[in-house]
Amino acid sequence: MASTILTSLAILVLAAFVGFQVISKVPNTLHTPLMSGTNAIHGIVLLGGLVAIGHADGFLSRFLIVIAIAFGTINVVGGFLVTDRMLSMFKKKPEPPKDSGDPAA
Amino acid sequence: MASTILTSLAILVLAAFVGFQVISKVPNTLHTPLMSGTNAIHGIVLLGGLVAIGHADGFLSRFLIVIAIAFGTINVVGGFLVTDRMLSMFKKKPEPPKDSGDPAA
Amino acid sequence: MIATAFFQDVDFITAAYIVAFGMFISGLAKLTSPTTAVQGNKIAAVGMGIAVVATLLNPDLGGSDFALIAVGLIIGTVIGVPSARNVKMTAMPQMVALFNGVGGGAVALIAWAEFRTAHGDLSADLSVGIPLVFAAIVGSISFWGSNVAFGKLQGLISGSPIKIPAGLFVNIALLAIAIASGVAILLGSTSEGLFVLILVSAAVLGNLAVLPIGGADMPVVISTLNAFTGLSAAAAGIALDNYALIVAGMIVGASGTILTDQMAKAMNRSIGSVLLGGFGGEAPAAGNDPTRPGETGGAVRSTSAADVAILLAYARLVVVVPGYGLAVAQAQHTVREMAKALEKKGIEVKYAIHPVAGRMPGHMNVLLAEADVPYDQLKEMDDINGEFSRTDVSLVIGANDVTNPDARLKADSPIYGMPILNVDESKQIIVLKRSMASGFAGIENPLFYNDKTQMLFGDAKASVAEITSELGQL
Amino acid sequence: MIATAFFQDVDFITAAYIVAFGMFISGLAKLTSPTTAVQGNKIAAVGMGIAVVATLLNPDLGGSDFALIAVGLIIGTVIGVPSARNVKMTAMPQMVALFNGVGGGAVALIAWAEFRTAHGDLSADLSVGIPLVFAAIVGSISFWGSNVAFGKLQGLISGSPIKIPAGLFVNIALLAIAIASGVAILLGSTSEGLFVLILVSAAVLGNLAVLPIGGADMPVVISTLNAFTGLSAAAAGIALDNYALIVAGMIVGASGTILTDQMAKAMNRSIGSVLLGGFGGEAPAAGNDPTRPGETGGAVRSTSAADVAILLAYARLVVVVPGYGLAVAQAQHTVREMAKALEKKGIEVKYAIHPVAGRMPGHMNVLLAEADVPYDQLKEMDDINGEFSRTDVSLVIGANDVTNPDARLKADSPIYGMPILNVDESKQIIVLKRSMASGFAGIENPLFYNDKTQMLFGDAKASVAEITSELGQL
Ligand SMILES: NC(=O)c1ccc[n+]([C@@H]2O[C@H](COP(=O)([O-])OP(=O)(O)OC[C@H]3O[C@@H](n4cnc5c(N)ncnc54)[C@H](OP(=O)(O)O)[C@@H]3O)[C@@H](O)[C@H]2O)c1
Ligand SMILES: NC(=O)c1ccc[n+]([C@@H]2O[C@H](COP(=O)([O-])OP(=O)(O)OC[C@H]3O[C@@H](n4cnc5c(N)ncnc54)[C@H](OP(=O)(O)O)[C@@H]3O)[C@@H](O)[C@H]2O)c1
Repeated sequence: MASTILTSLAILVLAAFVGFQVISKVPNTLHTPLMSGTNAIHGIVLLGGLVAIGHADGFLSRFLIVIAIAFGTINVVGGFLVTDRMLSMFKKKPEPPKDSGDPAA
Repeated sequence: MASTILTSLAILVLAAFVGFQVISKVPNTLHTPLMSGTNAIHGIVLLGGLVAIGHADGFLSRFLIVIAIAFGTINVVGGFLVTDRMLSMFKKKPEPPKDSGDPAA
Repeated sequence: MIATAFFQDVDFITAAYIVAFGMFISGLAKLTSPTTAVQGNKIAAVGMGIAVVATLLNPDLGGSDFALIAVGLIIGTVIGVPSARNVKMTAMPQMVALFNGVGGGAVALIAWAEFRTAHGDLSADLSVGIPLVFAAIVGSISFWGSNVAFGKLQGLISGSPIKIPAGLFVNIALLAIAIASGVAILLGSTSEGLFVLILVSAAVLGNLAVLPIGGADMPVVISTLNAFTGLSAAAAGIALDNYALIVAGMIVGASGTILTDQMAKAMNRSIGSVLLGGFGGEAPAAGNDPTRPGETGGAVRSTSAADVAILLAYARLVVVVPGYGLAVAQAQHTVREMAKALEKKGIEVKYAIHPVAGRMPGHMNVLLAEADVPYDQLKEMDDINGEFSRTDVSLVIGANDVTNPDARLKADSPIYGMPILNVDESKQIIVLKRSMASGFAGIENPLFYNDKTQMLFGDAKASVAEITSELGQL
Repeated sequence: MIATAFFQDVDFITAAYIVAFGMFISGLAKLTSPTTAVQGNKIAAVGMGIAVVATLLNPDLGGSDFALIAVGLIIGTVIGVPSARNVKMTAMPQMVALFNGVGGGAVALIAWAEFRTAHGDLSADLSVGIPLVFAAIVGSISFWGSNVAFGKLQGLISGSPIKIPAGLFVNIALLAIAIASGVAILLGSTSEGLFVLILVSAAVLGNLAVLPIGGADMPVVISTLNAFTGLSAAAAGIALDNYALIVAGMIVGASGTILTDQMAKAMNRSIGSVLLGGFGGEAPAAGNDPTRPGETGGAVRSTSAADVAILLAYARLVVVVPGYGLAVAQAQHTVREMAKALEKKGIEVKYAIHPVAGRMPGHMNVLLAEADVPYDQLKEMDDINGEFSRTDVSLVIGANDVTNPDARLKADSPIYGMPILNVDESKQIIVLKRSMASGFAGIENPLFYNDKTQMLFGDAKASVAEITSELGQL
């Protein structure tokens, strides 16, 4: 079986291909929401804090990690919420009956 | 660290996403070459034979694996060659001077 | 010594695998666009070379292993290279079927050998056992199914659907037997007979599943089995803990599924309806009397090469509609000559390419490209359909089903709903074929009885050559 | 007990991670299409929830750890939720910058804490050490760079480029210091001061790199830093051997790179030219005297709402060209009212959406969608540009740079080469703005001096409301 680092690299390379391919041609209007959405996803760093605190010792280390967790949480919840707000602007409302139907000029 | 099977699953899932995304919208004319190309790639089973023979024992096992290697080799070399031949038909030749240039009807 | 150890290190081999599958992925991505496809195939092939060489560095391999490996590689090369080199363009689909089949067969054989290496005890580690059983079943289905597909396309087996009584029930029973044997082995049985039973029942299933499917649907079947082989390779990769196998196999499994779906859609079929057996097949020709009045009531008008030449000479826009018959007659070069003669006279010539004209997707493109037809004269169906109404003469050369207006008009026609080339909208229609025989779908074509249509009977190549020579004399 | 052990099993957690990143990927794929984007974001969010819960099952975590985790989660939620909820639509870009920054900061802090946990010995296992140093450098750059971007967009720092003397040289030196300190640690130094030096030099680098870039380019900068944070998260994932971090981080790193490239292209910039500092910035307005003759020699014609209303009432096709000023004036609902009044009269109304009108991509779409403008009336630049020549009246509402013909005509203009809306081709042009002040690029707009152009000075919302009421009286 391959060592941890090689396994990690294999996963890293595959994830890179997924990332490159998933964004093919995006309409301009979705650039900002998409940036915001990917931004929320890297809030996954929160997990790093949750893992790191399990084997940290000393006040300073724990203090740093608590801040990291707070930062990560802001990144995650803020990111997803903001993205949702942006996107809700794009939602197609139930088409109102078109007004242009009675030409009278 | 995660166990072998979970690592394999992680890799499997990522590879599936890559596979799904890489074929987005392919022109009809490339369907057959693409089928042939992916066909060549699963010739990777050849590697299975190369690995398996290292720990096989007994005549029958070795015999089966030699056939598997031969099969895998046919899959690989035949697959890539046939694909190349198909695709060479599509290659844009250096545009010949267009004949339609002198209307004389 | 240290260097050897380094190269034989598992990590080094894994690193090579990562490079290899990276090349597979970029190669595949390039294969999806006409301009980069050739390069993509080469990149994938180099990746394969890297993966093979890296595997050979495996320190587990002893001297006698290398001898056996050499035997396998040589046999494979000696068989594979010449068949790939010499196969005719029109026989490509069955060649792919064959190559796909041996891939599945290799997986099944490896699964069997691994079962023997484990002395039949697959219950100890289910994370190895389950993938092995899966690989055995799917590999065996793919091997036999592909062989039947090959036989059908090659004409060794009748292309028409061969109905199996209670087919669906038998197939389900066979699958159940294979799975039950697998479960028994995973629960602790070490019987080799049981393992062989898995392979055999899957083999029969592979045969019976493909036999009832008509030849016309074979490309879809081959693509499905291609995805199957990929999945079985991925399963073998899990069992052998080999990343290259897992990634390459799974990519083919996933992309093959998407591709199958797209192919089926291009032929106006769904994967489901194909696999449950479809129309297709070389049903008996509907009629062979050239002058028999068609269902539409009109009579067939026959014409001569000289008349066709005159008609063409006074046209501004001529659209050539190639079909399977052009491929059979190998008339592509002759057609190109005729087009050149027309263009000399200032007449515009275009080619209307239906996605499933011929017997494989891209069949017409391949043929016409071989004859150096300029790429920009080849028009896809959606682009040309709007132009037929301003077309002076449509020259239908060996095409039939792809021009059949019943697909648009007659709701009970077997091809109803298939998008077709709207040849019937053009001002004049000339059809080149040998008789009134039907095409692949085995149905009548009212186009031939259209008032605007004239038939030029004879082999396509001969007829086109005659037209060209008549054109020269005008 | 057994159940607990099962859920706390590394394999169970990894399985949850696989599910989670699968949801990230499908969520992201859906985010690329307008119809599925909302759903995609939700799927990704659920995936995140699964990943977090699974991580909390880690048996290494003790009681006091949970207390600290709770503190962090609560602080983060209390800060994050209200800011996301209350931020104004027009302030979204800087909000994203802020959220991105804290992500990078978290990575840098975690790297520091891990360094301390290892008692500074990163040389023992380079496969952990190298990613940690990488995470520290890139995370710190991203944190500080994002904060500067936030400051610029929020107006806390001047939006115009702040030139650093010998900037490129200083930046390279800072990067060299960070890398050299990292190498020293990887070679065996356990000095915490050295690690802090990495963080500090990267921090200064992050500040200095973004300060010289103009506010107009900030979206591209934020997107770049977004990709950076993703990469640093992936590096942290390698160090912590956490698949969820590796996959999610790397996907953002890769997709963020592609996205940055696409954004830069939409604004007619290259990533390189942006990062090396660009034009942009709120340069002083070119002129403020409404009647001063322009460079083109023509004089400015001013008009009244009543006259505009009459002009509009006799038009057949009116194209509204919204810009940043419409957003500032919050005139979207008022514009919609006016359009309804026009449509009542049988006049066709379309909206010409330039990709970089406003201050963020999609800014205009967001605003107009909020006012319920029918989706099919919003026309992208390429679709509408052909229609200006048959447009009777173009109503330019608070737009400036995106209509500037110099981009097409004047090779030495700072915006030369940027694709613009060809408003100057329409028969009549009405421009609504408050003065003759320039727009974002700080340059004159010859459109205002065009013979066909009339200016309606005043706040966009007030002017439009006036026009609408005049329309009602016709
Ligand atoms: N493209 C694919 O991927 C694919 C794969 C499988 C099946 N199919 C099916 O194949 C059909 C393709 O349609 P198509 O219009 O191309 O072909 P078609 O409907 O099969 O008709 C071909 C016609 O060519 C004529 N022909 C045969 N040999 C000839 C020769 N030497 N010279 C002149 N004419 C000759 C035949 O009539 P005579 O005998 O009277 O000469 C026949 O009617 C469709 O039904 C499609 O669904 C397509
Ligand atoms: N979309 C993006 O992603 C993005 C991001 C950053 C930068 N940019 C840049 O921003 C610019 C966008 O072009 P644009 O045409 O939309 O805007 P602009 O060129 O910035 O011009 C906006 C105009 O609106 C007027 N205005 C301001 N407040 C107003 C109010 N209350 N009522 C009426 N008019 C008002 C201003 O003139 P007065 O002061 O005379 O009223 C100003 O000239 C481009 O240069 C683009 O590159 C775009």
